[in-house]
Amino acid sequence: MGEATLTSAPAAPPQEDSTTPSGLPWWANPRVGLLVVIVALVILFSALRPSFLNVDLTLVPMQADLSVFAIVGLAQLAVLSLGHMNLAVPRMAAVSAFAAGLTYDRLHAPLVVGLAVALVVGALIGALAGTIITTTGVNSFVVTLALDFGLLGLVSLLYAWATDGVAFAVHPAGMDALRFDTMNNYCAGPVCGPPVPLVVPIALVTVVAVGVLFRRSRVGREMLMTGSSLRAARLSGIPVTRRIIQAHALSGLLCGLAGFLLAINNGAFSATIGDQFLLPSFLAPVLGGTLLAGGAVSVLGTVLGATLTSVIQKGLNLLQFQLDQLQILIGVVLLLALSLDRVRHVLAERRGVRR
Amino acid sequence: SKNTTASGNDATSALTADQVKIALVPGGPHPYFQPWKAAGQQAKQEFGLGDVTFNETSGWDQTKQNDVLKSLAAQGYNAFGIFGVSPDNINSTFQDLTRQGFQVASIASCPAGTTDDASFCLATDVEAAAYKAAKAAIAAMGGQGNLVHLTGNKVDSNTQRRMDGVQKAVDETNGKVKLVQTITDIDIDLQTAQRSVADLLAARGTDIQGIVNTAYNPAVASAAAVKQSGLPIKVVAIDDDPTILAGIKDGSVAATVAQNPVGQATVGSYALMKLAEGCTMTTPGVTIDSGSFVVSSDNVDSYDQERQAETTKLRQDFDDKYLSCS
Amino acid sequence: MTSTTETAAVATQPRRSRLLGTEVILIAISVIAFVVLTVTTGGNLLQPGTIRAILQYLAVPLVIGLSQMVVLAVGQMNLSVGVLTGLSSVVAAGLMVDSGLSPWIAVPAALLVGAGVGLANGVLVVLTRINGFIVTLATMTIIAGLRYGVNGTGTYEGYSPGLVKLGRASVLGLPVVFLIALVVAIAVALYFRNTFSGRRLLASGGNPVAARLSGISNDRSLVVAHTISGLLAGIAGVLVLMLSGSVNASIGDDLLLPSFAAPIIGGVVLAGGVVSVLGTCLAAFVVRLVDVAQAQYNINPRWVDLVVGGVVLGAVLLSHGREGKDDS
Amino acid sequence: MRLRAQGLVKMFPGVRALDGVNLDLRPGTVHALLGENGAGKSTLIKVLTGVHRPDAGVVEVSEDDATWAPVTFGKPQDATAAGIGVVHQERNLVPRFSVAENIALQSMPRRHGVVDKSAMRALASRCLQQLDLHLDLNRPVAELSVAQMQLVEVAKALATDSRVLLLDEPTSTLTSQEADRLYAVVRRLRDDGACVVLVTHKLDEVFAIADTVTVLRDGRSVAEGRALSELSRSDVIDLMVGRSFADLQPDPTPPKDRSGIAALELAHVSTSVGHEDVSLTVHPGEIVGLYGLVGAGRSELARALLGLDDITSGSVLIRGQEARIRSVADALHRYGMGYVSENRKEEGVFLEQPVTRNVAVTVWRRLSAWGMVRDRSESVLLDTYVDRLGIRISGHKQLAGQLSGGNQQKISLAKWLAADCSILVIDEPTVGIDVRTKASFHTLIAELAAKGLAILLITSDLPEMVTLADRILVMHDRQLAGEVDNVAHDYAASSRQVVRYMHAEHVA
Ligand SMILES: Nc1ncnc2c1ncn2[C@@H]1O[C@H](COP(=O)(O)OP(=O)(O)OP(=O)(O)O)[C@@H](O)[C@H]1O
Ligand SMILES: Nc1ncnc2c1ncn2[C@@H]1O[C@H](COP(=O)(O)OP(=O)(O)OP(=O)(O)O)[C@@H](O)[C@H]1O
Ligand SMILES: [Mg+2]
Ligand SMILES: [Mg+2]
Repeated sequence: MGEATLTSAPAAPPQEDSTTPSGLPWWANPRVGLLVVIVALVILFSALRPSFLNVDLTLVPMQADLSVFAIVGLAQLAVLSLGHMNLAVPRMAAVSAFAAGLTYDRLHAPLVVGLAVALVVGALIGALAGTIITTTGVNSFVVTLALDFGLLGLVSLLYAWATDGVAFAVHPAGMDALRFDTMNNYCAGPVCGPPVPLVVPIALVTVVAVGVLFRRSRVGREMLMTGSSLRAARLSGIPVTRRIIQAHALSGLLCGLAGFLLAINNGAFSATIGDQFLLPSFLAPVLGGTLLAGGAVSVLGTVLGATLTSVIQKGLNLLQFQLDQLQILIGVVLLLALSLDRVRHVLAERRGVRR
Repeated sequence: SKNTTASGNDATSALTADQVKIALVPGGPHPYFQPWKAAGQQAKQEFGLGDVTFNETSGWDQTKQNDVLKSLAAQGYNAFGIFGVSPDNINSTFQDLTRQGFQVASIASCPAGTTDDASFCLATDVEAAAYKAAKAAIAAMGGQGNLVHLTGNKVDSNTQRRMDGVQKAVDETNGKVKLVQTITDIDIDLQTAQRSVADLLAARGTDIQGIVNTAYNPAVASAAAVKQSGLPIKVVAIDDDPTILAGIKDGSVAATVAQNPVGQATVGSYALMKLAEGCTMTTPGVTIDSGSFVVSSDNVDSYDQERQAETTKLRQDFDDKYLSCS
Repeated sequence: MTSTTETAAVATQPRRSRLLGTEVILIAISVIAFVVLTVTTGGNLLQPGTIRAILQYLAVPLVIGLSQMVVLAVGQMNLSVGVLTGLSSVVAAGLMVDSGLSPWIAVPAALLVGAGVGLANGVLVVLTRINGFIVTLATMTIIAGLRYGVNGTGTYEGYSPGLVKLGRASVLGLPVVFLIALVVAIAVALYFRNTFSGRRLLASGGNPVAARLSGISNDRSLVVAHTISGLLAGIAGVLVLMLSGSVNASIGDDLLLPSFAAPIIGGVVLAGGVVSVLGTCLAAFVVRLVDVAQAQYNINPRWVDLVVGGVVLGAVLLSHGREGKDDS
Repeated sequence: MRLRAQGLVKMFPGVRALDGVNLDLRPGTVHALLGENGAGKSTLIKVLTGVHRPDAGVVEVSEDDATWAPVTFGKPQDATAAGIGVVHQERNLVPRFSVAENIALQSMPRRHGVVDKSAMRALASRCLQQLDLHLDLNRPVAELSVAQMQLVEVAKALATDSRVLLLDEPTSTLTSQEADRLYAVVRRLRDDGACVVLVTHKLDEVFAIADTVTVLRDGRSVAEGRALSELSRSDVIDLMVGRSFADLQPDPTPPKDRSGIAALELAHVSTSVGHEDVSLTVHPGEIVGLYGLVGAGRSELARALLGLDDITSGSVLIRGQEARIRSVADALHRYGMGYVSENRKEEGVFLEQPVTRNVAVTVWRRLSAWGMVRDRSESVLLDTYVDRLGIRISGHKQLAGQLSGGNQQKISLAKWLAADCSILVIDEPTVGIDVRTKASFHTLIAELAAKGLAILLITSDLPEMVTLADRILVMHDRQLAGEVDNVAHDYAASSRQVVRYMHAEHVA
């Protein structure tokens, strides 16, 4: 092993996040690896199916889906920061979407009011989960699992009570614009915006906000410290109980947002909102380098993780596989993408770290 | 920019049959949809269509189904026969596709509520089918006793309609038949259905006389469990999967209500082709019953002819009533 | 889930007694629930048919709970247990129905499929160093594809009447499938309690650094744990085959969450290093009783999930309530 | 067996932990391995036991001092197989396993893959007997006290029947009695022809037991196997520090004014963990020591004071006001009181977090504007303490878990020094800290007190206590047994009194 490279090992270049231990070269950063894999897949799929670059049928819908799943990932990430899990992500989203739908249906409220209601309801349920966890000391996995069951029943009872079926037939003003329009529809004179759906900026603002929270803010950092070591956090003067409840409330709030956006994308506030959120909620952050053990999160990585899964899904859809082939390929591509990332990391470690 | 979309989505210009590429998209993998594959190919041959494909990769997820539909559109498919995963939001999906100029039909399941944003809905009238099934069960029970209804996802408007249909048949007996229990959410997988049926039979096997199924896995499970337990319970199943037909032949299933998947796929493709060729619906969004057929040991060998006749009639109805072609 | 640093942090708290407490409380809950159910249903629960139904359909959740427990012991998770159970059963059914092989070949084949896939999971985890949660999430998708690929949406039926008859038989009033599950549970308990291999898994899960410094290969522990987990899923697949007489590609879809619920309610921690076979079995039983209650009481389907959630949370709060805040 | 290493090099990103170390271990000797925090002692031990692979250098063994066979240790088993036993600096027990099983973990007796429990227990009790330790073999080690765990670690090393035994700071959590028992075993092993390597910061122990010494400085061996009889205490310190270094004591402080309002006052406090009627006061500028045997309940009193256990009766007054402290957060933010935990690894540092955050965690409120923390201010803060405490880090982003044990201890101190408290409760602050840092820490504490901080100091290091404290309270069995006035800082006088109180039952 070359000694020169080691003695002159650069004092770690400015690092993006706290997840990469010091001393690894920039290209060992998992986010870079993900980005490379994503770009490679996009090139591959576009070469195989030029319609992958079709704006209206591929790119725009993909962005809209991506926005939802990035936020779903962040909802899980919020509690992963503590080393907790939130298995009630699906139903927190469903209940929040119900609350928004009810607001529109009964109060004929404007779009933003329903959004606000969804966020508040989500945050409250999250806070409830956090409170149960901190007061009883029962594992978050179990608490949120049970909560999910309970909410599942509640959702169906609520819809049965408030609607004649399982969905609200509401259409608040602005919903269609949010659903169908892209920035391309808004022009200042001859210059029109890019073909980006209007839900994307909402997601983007959320991503930045959560990123700032965990990177810069005291509260976010204290959540991470709590996740890193609960006892050390408590003995360092961090109000751990409050931080745990806040992280769960944040998770609930993001579930609310995800549920709202999905309802917008799907065009209806219905009981099935959120049904498919659970696995993607874990996949995106963990692909992005967030630890299940807590203490380190990567917001950007979560967005990239969500992007990767969307790209794989979309590309393979375009290639029109049979169901079994499709599932097998999704799994294999995921494994390959992850292994590539790992290979890169090992190479980097060979050059520097050996534990 | 709208001009980059796939070919054939210009709503105004009529296509010729060989330009029509039809995608039949069920909600997910399910035995019910399997006949669509062959029926679609048959339609392609018969009508000289550009292409007919069958894609069941939605996996019972509306978001994924939307994704699959758009992918197919990007691939050049321009007419869609869709079983909506979620009847409550499927209209939005239809709007999306029609906005881009594609032909859309809802097949085998209609949207919830009173409006259908697809050109037409060609489906089993689930309420009527459930009604017929319950009737058949009541008849098999000898017109009195306790009945149990086993069905699928409760937060699905079709399930609600099925429950209504069964209730209606029970109500008509003026209290002679009691609907003692409705068990939902056991169509997820076969084990769940088997377990629930076992628990049901253990709990009140001796005081029920009939089981009416309006979902596939419970039907398979209850037929087997009743047969094995030896209880004198009449089971009415759904669909005409080989497993269930075998049950009818050996007597473990009193009757089943067969639907008409082949007719849905063929006639649906036919109508989609006509629409793409420039025809219009006389009543856009009309709901058309594709028929349901009570099958018992009496007609197990002959019901398919009845069904084929229904299919022929359906096609004729489209030409005569539903379509207006210049 | 607690981080590894917290695993080490238990140093000052006596834990053994808590685990025992969980088991004792679960026993109490089971007994009370059973008695209450029996009394309120007018003794219906004691009918041989009812007991048989309860125990027959307890077999699979029990084995699948153990399958998850084995990987939890080394601090891993296996999301593929459910679909793997399905795959093993449809493969075996396919071999009997499509290839006309005897159950003497099909059953070992199902076990082999289970263990083989488990081995692959373990090897992937070790080679790629990717979190087991994610590896098995990916393999879960792959296995689901394979499971569907065997026979599409079709249902296999009418394979080996002997096997199905055995599956429905009872010995001394206890269903054979339940007895098989019981034997499996005892074997797993003995494995963790007495064998060197089992103790190594627990050491790796309890403190990987200490295990490594004591000459235990954590990598090997991971592979062994995943293989056993797969094998148990294979056994669950065979039980499904015996129980029902018909299997299709939907088998296993409802097993994932119960597979976690049983060990975790039973006192196993996600961080690794702890197993409780008794706790897992009891928790599976309690969950089963909830199903039974649902059937016996004819609960409005809309209320079922709410009730189930309440009961699960209640059971967990009761059995873990005194564990203190440090574990959250 | 004689073991020698030559030119060992081990690198971590940004650090050369070992940079050409030579070591020669002869049978029948006790070999001290000394050096400042971060000098590379633990790394050397880990290289010799197959935990780390060296980047360069050779390790050789010889049976007859003539023919040398190179050995490579790829994994820990290899070292065990070669007859090398080790007690690492960090505890390495499986918390839920029994005492017996932990001791036998490396050499589990078994038949056909089934653990032979009786043979295992026999082995374990034999090893415990050597240490004169009586423990229930079936108890999970998680239930043991820290000292007992440490002794189980030693027993575990003994169970491998090694001819070379490496002990990395084995006594840092032991009382002198327990340490004596350990050293008796060490002497016996030496007399049986084994070689024992001892890493410690307690120089008294070194001179009492070791025959030869190797000193590491910055990853290099600056003294290689020299006979201790040739060296004086200050020679050794000079070798470690690299320059002449006087074992300076802080200036004796003048008697404090105790007439004003006490910064901290406990009045007749009883706790849920069994303390009864404990009263004490700490005035601004005062350092009050709390001394006692291990298990006397000093740490528990501190924990109750901070709301981690319950105070059942009596009252706590802070600056004359009755205080209700429910958590450390309360203590810090409402009352300006800080607490340095004795449990570094689990409560003191966040092993998986960068050092900056470890130090800044208590001061984020101060460093932030609009709830946002500026990274720059964190770094500045860290640099201050890196200088003042001589913390060895390779970069601001280094994870605390990658630091040497002593440097981790410094980090856990630094965060409380930074917190700007007016009352500090400090529990065993200098465990595992080298002489030089200890001296600078003592100076720092004296300075803080001079600035008006009220300090409650818990330490089992009596010399340290006498050096720093103005008054020493002696605790016995969760009650205060007496008070020693230590203004003179006279070791002989104070220690005699302290010991008397420690063993007396009650003082009227
Ligand atoms: N795993 C690791 N990764 C990175 N750096 C490390 C690692 N382990 C040790 N180091 C660095 O190597 C150097 C030597 O550490 P070592 O633990 O050997 O010191 P030590 O002499 O034992 O000190 P102490 O007396 O404090 O225990 C330190 O600078 C430390 O930060
Ligand atoms: N020798 C021992 N045997 C058993 N338990 C002990 C022993 N020593 C201490 N403990 C336990 O550990 C805790 C020690 O209390 P505490 O830490 O407050 O004592 P201390 O005076 O601070 O001593 P230390 O120097 O260990 O910090 C108590 O819970 C006590 O029961
Ligand atoms: Mg050290
Ligand atoms: Mg103490």
